[in-house]
Amino acid sequence: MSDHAHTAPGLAHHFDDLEQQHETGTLGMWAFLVTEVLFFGGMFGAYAVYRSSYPEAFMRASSHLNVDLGGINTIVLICSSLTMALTVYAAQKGSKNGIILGLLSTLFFGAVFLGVKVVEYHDKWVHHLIPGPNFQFTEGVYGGPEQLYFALYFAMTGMHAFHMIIGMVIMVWMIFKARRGDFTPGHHPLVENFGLYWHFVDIVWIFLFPLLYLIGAHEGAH
Amino acid sequence: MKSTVLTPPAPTPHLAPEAKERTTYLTADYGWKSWLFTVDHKRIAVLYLISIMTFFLIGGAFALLMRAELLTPKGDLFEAETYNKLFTMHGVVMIFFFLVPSIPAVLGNFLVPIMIGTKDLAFPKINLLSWYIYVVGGAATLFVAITGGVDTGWTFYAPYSSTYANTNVAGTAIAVFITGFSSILTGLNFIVTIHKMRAPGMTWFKMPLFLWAQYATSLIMILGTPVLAITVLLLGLERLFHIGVFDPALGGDPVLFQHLFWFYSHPAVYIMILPGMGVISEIVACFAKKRIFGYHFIAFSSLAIAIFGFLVWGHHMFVSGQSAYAGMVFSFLTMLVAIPSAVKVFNWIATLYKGQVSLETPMLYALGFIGLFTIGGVTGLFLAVMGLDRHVHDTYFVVAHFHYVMVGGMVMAFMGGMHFWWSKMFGRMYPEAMGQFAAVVIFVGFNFTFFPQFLLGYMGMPRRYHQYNEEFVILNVLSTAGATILGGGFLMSICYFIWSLKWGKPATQNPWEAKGLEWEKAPTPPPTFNFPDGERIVVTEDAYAYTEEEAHDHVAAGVKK
Amino acid sequence: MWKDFPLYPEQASTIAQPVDLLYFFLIAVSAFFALLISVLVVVFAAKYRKSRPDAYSAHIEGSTKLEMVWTIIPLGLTMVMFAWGTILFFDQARMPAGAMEFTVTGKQWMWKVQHPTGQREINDLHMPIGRPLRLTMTSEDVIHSYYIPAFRTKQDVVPGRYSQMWFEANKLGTFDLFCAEYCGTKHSQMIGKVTVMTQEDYERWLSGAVANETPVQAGERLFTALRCITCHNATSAARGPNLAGQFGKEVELSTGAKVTFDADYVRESILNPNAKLVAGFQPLMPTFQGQVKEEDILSLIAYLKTFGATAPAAGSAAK
Amino acid sequence: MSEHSVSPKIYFAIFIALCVLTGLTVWTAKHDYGAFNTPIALSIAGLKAALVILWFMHVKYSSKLTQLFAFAGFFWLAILLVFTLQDFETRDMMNYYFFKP
Repeated sequence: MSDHAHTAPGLAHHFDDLEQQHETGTLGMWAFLVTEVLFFGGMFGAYAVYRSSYPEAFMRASSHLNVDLGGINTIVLICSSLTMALTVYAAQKGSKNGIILGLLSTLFFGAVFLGVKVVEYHDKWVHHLIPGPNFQFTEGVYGGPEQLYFALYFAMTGMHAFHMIIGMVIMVWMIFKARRGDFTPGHHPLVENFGLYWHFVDIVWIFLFPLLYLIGAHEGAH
Repeated sequence: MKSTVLTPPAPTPHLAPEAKERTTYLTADYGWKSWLFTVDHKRIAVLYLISIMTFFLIGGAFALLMRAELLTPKGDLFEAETYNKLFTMHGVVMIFFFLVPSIPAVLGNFLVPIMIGTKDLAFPKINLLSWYIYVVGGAATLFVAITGGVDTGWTFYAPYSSTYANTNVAGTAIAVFITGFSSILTGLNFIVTIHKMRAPGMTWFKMPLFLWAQYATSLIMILGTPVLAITVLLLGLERLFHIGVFDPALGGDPVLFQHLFWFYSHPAVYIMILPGMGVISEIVACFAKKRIFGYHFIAFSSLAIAIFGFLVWGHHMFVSGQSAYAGMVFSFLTMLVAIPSAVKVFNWIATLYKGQVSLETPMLYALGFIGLFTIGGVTGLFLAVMGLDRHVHDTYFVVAHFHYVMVGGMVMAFMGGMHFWWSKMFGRMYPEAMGQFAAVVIFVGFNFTFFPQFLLGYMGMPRRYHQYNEEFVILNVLSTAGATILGGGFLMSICYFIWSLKWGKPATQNPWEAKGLEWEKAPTPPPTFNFPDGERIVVTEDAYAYTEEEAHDHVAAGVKK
Repeated sequence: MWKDFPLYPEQASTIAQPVDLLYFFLIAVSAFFALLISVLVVVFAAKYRKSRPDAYSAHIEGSTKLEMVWTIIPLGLTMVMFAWGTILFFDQARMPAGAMEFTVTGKQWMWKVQHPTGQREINDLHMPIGRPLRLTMTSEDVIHSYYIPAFRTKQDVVPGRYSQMWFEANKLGTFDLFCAEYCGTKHSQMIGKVTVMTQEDYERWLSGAVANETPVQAGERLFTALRCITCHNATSAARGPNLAGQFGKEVELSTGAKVTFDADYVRESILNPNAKLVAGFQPLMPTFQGQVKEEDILSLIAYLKTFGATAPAAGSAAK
Repeated sequence: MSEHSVSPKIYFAIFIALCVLTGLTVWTAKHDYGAFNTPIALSIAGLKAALVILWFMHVKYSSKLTQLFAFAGFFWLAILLVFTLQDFETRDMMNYYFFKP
């Protein structure tokens, strides 16, 4: 996707035409998303195995999570997905302000999401639920499998949050590029590919929310 | 900064006659900047070649030290700790830094764009990034090796690796994590390039089989490596922050680590062998001067191996506490995945039938590959049978099996490929007689080293033993003797390769009269954009059209050009 | 074969001979294919040697018939191998009734074996000929693997749970014992000897070896010492489920799921009591993590097998 | 993703659907359906993911190849889950078959 212009603006030297370059970029992004699916997939595999071995322990541990905060976060992330989609629409229509506005609102929702995560992590810190030496789980239970749950909880939501932070840094960079007018209706691969990345991060959370937060929500669990 | 990489000597310009005035990708630009910031897939291939051979020599040195230790039953050359670090580093360096990247990153990078008739890979900058990640990962691994090493084996089985080992496991985990991305980026680049950037007329079934093998390998790189990344990351987290994901004391299950690890690591052995098979298809067709037999079957068996390869990892865990039902399912599927490999071998042999066979060095390596890979593949069936695996698992039988497939298969194919395309890469011919001699030495040394290990394995000598019982000593001495011959063979070939850079006979465009765009259309060595300026590549011929004229001649009343 | 170049270790267990039979079948098939391919390569390379520089080879693109042949035949052969190997595995792995109950504890770089009558051994194993032995194994630290080449069997010993293995010797003598799963620095010294003796020699050896108490007696002592009886008794006011005669039966949990009352369940309930709560009981039991060693749990399990069991205790000692 | 652009109206419709489904999944989680808890939760999440993939990520309008890549990622994840769980779920059965306690 290098940018020194030949015939059409933004056509890299080794491509025949813009159409081929565009499809190549999209395919490359999707191949990268496949690796991300399997990267998170490893943790979902560990979750599935441990939950099938220790169902009660996972329910007990999950009941310590605040379902309302999780629900709000899910809605926040869906809003950020919406604004991201509108940003891509704006890029296709070539409205520079539309792009910048879209990116800023997506950034805003992302920040809100991470803020809520910080609150939740702090709450776990206060209740000694961070896995490791000082992990204490009350309710007269040995707490081994519960610590496994929180190990997976922090690994999955932590990796998800890390991916969001990377996304937000890229968004800030994209805002500067948008201001410089780098995105034309015919050539804005970065916006489209970043849109795919951001929607993927949202999909990961769509699966994390029910599997981590909601298994302890029904009365039987408390 | 890049301790392992030395800038190659730019060859003096007395190249092939017509290459003198033409600028090639080697002479297009000089200076270390032109190498370390290049986006030309050919230069990146040369950079990879240098770094890979460095790691091959390091890994080989570890192997020779191990074999020296095993000369005597008592562990008297090294401490047990040192020997354990040696076999771990031998495994890590050889697998992650030589076997996985070698053919895709060197021959693949150089040839994929030329073979499909385009100027460069889809993402040139990502290609360079892949090399930098490889070098950073390699430097990190060597740093770990120097500052204390790691002694968990290249498999890093928990709970030893996560809790009980007191060596630098976290450092190795991070180094392997980084290196995984180099493999992902190469795979991603090849998949997109082969899909989207083929020259007009180059349909999927006109592509050389080397590209089919690269495509299948890239699928595995994309689909398998991320799971290794997350497994190694969880292991690193468990070691650094004591959050027990695989800790049995908390109810965690070490067998889960094995599942996640082998989900990548078995397809990884197909990442290592498939490119080798691609090279063998090219060499056998060229040196038999005959169309490859059963093109479609070889192409689809590459894909079948790549896809089925993901369903069989449980055969590493028959006795590890995995349920016997799962073992049965994995054993059955492993039998199925063996069939495509067998089909390929039979097709190569059928290619020789009624051909015009000439036995230059690449062909010697190819025929050696066919023989040794067959033994390697068939002994794999021994291990896939549950009843027998209970006896031979974790013994030298397993060591012999995977060395037959990796060294007898992959390394022979890599050497064959290097001899075959060396002239195209550097414009120089390697010395033919020495090449053939080295090939025979390597073949003999290899069998001498690893065949005794089959017998050791069935006698019950376990793997990774620093000292062993008296009754195994004869076979171990044989194996060590073979190892020195094998090491000598490799050193000999590396020497004459480097020698040929400066004094080798200048090569013509098509020294082997081979088919394929890289021989017929691209000059030797090719310019930066692979084909003479302005030449639109349009493909009309089928792949391996060695006997096209003869077929037409029959039609056109048998007049031979 | 020459004495000093044996092709396979001694056949000292009931499954050694069938495994070797399968091994020779596989060698035969492999040798046939390897020879076939090597001979074909050499013959074709020689017969179709390049005659003239511009000679052309035959224009053959392939033949689906031939492809079918060399797909079906290998498939058939591999299915035979698969079937034979799996049957061998499942048949041999099923433990016959009345096996002697041995317990093995792997610890970084030694094997601790306990006989049914209580004798303990380090790294070595003395056993009678002709009687099936059942090993209930666990590890105190990392994964080990109890491997006896002469018996053609090994089983990984995974920490945190029990691995089971059984074999029956049919040849007298002393055989090697190895640890097959890499377990750290002295992995290669975690070896021992398995001595197969006649019944009388075994009993003479047993009486010679000091045996303070059988696992069942040790289990009983621990059952009272750790005051398990205060909750787990037959009275209606018992706060814990009555364990008499429960071993091997199905147990209904508070979540409605059913679990077999086996060694793993006992071990988990001792170390992590509320993981699988029996229906109708409160999570009152404290964890015994750190208070009981692996051998103690094994003894408690041995005791629970006989605790209130109507049938005579399975695997009674030699007497 | 050809130049075909999706109109914002569709985006808002999908957005509403996602919010409704989130509410639904929370609501169903409040009630205990015994063994069906997880399948219900996963199917709702799968539906939401499908909405995002098809419309927000334009896969509905993309080339067959892109659709294949999207499917392949989840299919391989399924392979990992199925074959790993197949071991853990049948362990007790196999242990009982071989070694009656």
